[in-house]
Amino acid sequence: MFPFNFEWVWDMGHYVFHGGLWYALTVIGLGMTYCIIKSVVDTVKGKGGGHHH
Amino acid sequence: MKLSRRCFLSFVLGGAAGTALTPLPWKLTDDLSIWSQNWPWTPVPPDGATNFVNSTCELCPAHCGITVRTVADRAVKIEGQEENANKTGGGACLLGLSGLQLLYGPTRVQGPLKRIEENGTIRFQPISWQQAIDEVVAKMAELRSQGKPQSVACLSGRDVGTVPQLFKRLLKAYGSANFVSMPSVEDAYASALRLTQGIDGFVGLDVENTDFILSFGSALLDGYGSPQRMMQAVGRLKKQRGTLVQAESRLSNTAAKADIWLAIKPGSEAALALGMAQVIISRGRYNSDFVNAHTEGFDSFAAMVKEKYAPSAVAEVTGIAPEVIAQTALAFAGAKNPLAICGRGKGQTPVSLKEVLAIQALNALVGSINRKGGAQTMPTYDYLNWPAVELDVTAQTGIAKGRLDGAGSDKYPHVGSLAHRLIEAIDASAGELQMLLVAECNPCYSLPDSDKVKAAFEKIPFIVSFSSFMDETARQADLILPNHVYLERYEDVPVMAGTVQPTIGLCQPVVSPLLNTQHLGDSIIKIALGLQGNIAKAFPWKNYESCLMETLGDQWPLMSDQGYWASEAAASSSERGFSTASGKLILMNGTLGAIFMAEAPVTASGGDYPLQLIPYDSIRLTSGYVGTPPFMIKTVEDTVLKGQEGFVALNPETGKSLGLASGDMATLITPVGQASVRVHHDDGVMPGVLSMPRGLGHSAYDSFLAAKGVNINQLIGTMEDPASGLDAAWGIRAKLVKA
Amino acid sequence: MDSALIPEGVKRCALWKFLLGLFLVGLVLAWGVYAMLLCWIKGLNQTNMNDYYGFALWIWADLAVIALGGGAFFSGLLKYVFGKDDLKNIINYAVLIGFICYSSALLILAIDVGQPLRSWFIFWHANVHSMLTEVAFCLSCYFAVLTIEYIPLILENRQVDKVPFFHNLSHNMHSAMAVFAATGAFLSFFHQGSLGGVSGVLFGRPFSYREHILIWPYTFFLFTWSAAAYGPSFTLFITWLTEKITRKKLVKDNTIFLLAKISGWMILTYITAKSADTLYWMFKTAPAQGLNWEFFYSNNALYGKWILFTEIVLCGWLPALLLVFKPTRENAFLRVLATLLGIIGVSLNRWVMVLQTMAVPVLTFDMWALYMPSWQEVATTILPVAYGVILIMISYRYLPIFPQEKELNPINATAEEAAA
Amino acid sequence: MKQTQTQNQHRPKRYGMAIDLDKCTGCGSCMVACFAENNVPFKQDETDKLLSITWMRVYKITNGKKFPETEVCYLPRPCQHCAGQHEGHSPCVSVCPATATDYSADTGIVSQIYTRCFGCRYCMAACPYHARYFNWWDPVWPAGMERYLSPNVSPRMRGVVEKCSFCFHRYQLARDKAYLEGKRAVSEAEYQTACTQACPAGAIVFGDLNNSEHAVYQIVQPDAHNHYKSKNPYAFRLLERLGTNTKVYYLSSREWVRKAGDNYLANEEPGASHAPNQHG
Repeated sequence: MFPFNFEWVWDMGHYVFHGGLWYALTVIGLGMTYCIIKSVVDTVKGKGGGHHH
Repeated sequence: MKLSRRCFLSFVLGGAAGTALTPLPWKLTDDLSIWSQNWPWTPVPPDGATNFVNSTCELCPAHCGITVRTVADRAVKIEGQEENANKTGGGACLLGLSGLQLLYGPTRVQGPLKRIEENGTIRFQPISWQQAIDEVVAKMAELRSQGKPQSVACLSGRDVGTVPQLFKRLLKAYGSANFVSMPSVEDAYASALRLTQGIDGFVGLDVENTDFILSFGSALLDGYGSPQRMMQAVGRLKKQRGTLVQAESRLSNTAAKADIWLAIKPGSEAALALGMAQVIISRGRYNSDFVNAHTEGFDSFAAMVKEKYAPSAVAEVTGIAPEVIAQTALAFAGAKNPLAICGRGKGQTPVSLKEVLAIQALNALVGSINRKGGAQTMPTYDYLNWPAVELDVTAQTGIAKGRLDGAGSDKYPHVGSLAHRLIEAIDASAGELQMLLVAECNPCYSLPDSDKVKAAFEKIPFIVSFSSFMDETARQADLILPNHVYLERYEDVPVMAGTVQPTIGLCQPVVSPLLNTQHLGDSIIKIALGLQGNIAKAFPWKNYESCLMETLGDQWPLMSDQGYWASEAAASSSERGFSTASGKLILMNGTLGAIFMAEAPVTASGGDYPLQLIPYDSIRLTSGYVGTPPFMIKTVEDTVLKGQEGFVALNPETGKSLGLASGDMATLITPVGQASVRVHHDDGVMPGVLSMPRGLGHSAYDSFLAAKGVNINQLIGTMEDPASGLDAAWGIRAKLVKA
Repeated sequence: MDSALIPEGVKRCALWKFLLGLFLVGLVLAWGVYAMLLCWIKGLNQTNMNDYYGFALWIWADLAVIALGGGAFFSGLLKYVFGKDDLKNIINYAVLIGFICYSSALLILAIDVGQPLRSWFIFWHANVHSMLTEVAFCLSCYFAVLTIEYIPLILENRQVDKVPFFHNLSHNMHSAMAVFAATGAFLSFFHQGSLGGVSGVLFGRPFSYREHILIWPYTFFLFTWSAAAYGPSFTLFITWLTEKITRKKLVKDNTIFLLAKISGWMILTYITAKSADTLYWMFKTAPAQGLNWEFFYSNNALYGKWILFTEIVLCGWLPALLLVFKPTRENAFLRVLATLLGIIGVSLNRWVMVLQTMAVPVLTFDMWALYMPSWQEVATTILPVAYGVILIMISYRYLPIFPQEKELNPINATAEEAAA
Repeated sequence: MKQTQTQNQHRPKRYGMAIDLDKCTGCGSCMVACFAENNVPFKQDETDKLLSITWMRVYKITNGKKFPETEVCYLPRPCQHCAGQHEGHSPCVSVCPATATDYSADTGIVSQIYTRCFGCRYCMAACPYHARYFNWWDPVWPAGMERYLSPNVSPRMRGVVEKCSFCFHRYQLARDKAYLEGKRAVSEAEYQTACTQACPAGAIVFGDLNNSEHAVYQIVQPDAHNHYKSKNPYAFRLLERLGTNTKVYYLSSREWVRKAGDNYLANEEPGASHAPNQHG
């Protein structure tokens, strides 16, 4: 999974596979981080108390 | 608690998030996997210094050389000896390879045991060795003082080597001639040698140098003689474009590898051999040099086969076409170094005297007696130079009473031992046998009609077993004095099993005795010393080891190093001559004529039992003294054993006619017993024949072996050879009924 | 009693009825959990799997639920990426069903492996050439996406929504949903495909082996395609079932018809490709390995040519046509029948690709091996069903799963009061 | 000659086996030698062969004819150590998700790392030879019997896959010994598998298929340019047409036996097989 695992090889298979994997993980991770931070900021700003958007 | 819900929720979520950020869950995950990789209940074999010990395998009569690998004080692997008398490389049979499962196995007798009957239940109570020996001595002394030393008998797995001879010596000094050894084809061969050559010995088969093997049902590739020696010999034969002919009713592994498979009707081997002899003689293809110079009775032999064994008659009996018989016989005679081999299966059951004489006559006709590639006459081992036993009056009287089995008497003059007659004698007149000592054999399992054997054993007032294992016979014993197993003891084991090179194997202790057992040799010596007087005097040794070292003398250092001693192969020369009155090999005389003219023992004819049940020997099963170890049972095919159920193999045609499909349950009934079996269709079985292996259906031993399949010995009865008295059982009439 | 948690404007059954229902399904769940614990504690000897059937009932169940859960990614793709906005009325339920299917699949995998405690080695020591590695990564990642898609739904619960942070989070996640849905579709494409690849790459198994495009065997594409095709059918079927059980119309017909139409066309294209693939395999791939295709359907007690007919014609072409033609599509009975046939078809396909692959002898002297699952296997396979029912019961009761429910089932205010 | 030797030293080893079915008697010594050498466990009932761990299994095959035309032949089947169409693309190695089974480019041996395996059994589904076995149970030896276990091979825990390793531990021991003695290479006699050693009929020959001095090379005459297909007309490999490119060769003088090694259409003859398609 990481380059320090001993079975790791720098070859096309690993580029493609882990490229896709880490890309997806990054999108999911950054997306969620964005949502959570924005929600914290919004909450601090006092949004969302009501029953409508 | 106003804030409770929100507070609680935050606490849980925050707590979870917080914990996830610490190394704790990761460490735990890692630790759990490491634990799963080192489960404490999965054994880790301890390491240590590796060593190799040369020894001899005692698990079957072949007595092959083995090398045992040890790590620290544990034996971890048995391998075939690279350098050995038979030059078979590192090969080994699967029984030999499984030996450590017997050494470390759970069915071993842990120490001396005494049978106790309490409120109708039987149990074995551990006793001390002193008490065990004392009880044997007391019983023997009592019988002797009653003047009945001849009522003590010994049943032994072997009769050569120091231990069986010590036993024999004990009985002799004590006053009993009843040393009985378990039957095998060697008995038949030995009788034939005495009758035709006047020699006490055994037959060596020079399979290494023959170019034509004519085997009469011998399982050359399934454990006959020394399995690896035979297999390599057959391999060489085939490589050198020699011929292997297998005469057998079933497509055994040997038949499968044979160049010619003669699918003969069961029990017609002698007729086939004599029919071939007739062809060889009538076509003038016999070796006239040998026949003229070294045989007597040729003319009357020729007349006999001409009269009784014309091809058409033989074809009728054997089911083989006359031209096939003729072609095979001529090919045999035309070979440079042909060899005819006798002994069905592994050779662990005798054949009729007629059969062995007929087959040896074939060898003689083509000059293959004491010739390269032929049947060699091997003299009995005589390296025991013990002082003669002084017999007191009681002993003399006892011995003069003769043997219970009648072997050597006027009735059975040609044989040395008749185990089944001993059983019959017990059955017929209880009281004649007061005490039986059983060593290295399991007659209650391995003799035909084993239920009858068990019943006879019930009638013996006192049985002492020296078995290392809790086998069927040990369970019948009043006392068990367990022997060390072969990997824990010294013992000399002279090799017969068709060897052409006199060899004495040496068993060596690979590990020190694991349990509270005692060497059988020491038990014998202690019993003798306990009996005092002349008997004690006949045993001038401190213990068994000193007896053995003294016996082997100068050979000891060499033997303990390489694990065996082997002489030069006996010179193959017909000039060796024979010890008959004329110095010639007897092909025919009055005695032999009577044997040849008699019918071979057959199964009672048809009627209610339309089929024939024929046992076969499988190299993956043992049927003698030791039980089949778990490793071997694991290799048994699921068409032989499935779950606890044993199979009977039959031709699909036979199955069809009985309405039995492969896998069906059926009841197998013979005049002797019946059993529940599963049916397996096998094109390699002759129509009308039911085929079943020896070696299953144990009632003793552990759950790896016990109650699996059927003991075929419970289904077949004895079939006494009228000429020798040997039990030449090769099958029985049977019927199979859908269950 | 729990009315404060129930979405506004909808009617739910009495709490005792709900709890009784939960209890009954819970019993089934407990049975499954017991079997699961047996498998974990005593080991896989509790199953009837053997050395010929290393892959058996569970792997089939796994493949089947993932195919059926395919409705989530495909509806998500259609809605968020291709802008089929009508699907918003069913997308929540599709996500929930997907969530159930995927969590079940992961649970089943955790029971199926011999050493669950170190099953994470599949990630840590990943072999990128193994289809199973691809499955594991994409499956877990996509499960994360489904969780992300399901969370806003939970946050919309009446009480949770009152918390400002959760309200904001729900709102923000909704706004970012297109990105998640696109990533989900990307991941789904690969894990559905790699599940197909699992059997397609087995060049030692002529029954399932297929030729490749790049590194992927044909089954890779067929699996993705079939999941996208049959997944919506499953969503539709479960929606219909839910409507029958709740005795309410929950989704408007135009949405249903739209999804049915999409499913129909997808099935039609898929089954065309599948038929072509099957013919190519019969007459090209298998003969090249010395095998006549009829060999795979003879000399055994179960797998005959009927299975091929059922999968491709009866449960492939037939539902495809039923859903493609407007009159049959808009006939409730035929539509539901078509979705049911579709579900059977795709499940049968997964069964064949796993279990028949294991059953067919490859060595000429080997035998067909048939297998019957043990009760522990059956129980652990039913376990996810019970779990899914429970999750649907809870979600339906407390979360606004069906946006149109209020509109389609207006509550008579007086009746509500009377009930209260 | 000198050139061959240099070549032999530089080329990677490719351990393989030639089993002469004309010599094999089906006795089963190879199976038991393997059990004993490799600490293979056993259960009370081993008659369900689909649950019986036998790294080496002897199959009985017949020509299907009636008595007395029937013929039988035994066929011992260890792990075939497939190389696949490009070196290391074995059916099993390519599918193992956790790199728990690996192909050694130095020896051609397919290894199995028990502590890495997490028991997904994908490799078993991939192997057409059924050479792989799963530990459905904890291995249990009857009390006391664990004393014969060899320290050279670790007993496997429940829940992992195991298979024949060509007695790789013997190779390691031989290599260490050669290294300590300052030698470069392990000689033919120094590394032999337990089954080869035990075979009483001498039917198994084991050695380096890349070393022209080894007996196995001389028997098999592998064609290195054609996926190591044997040039010996009596030799065949199991399921060669699938492109597994195995390292276990069988020899038989009987045509029906050679034909049993692979699947053939009704109109095909053995040997009709050509190089299969490339895989992934």
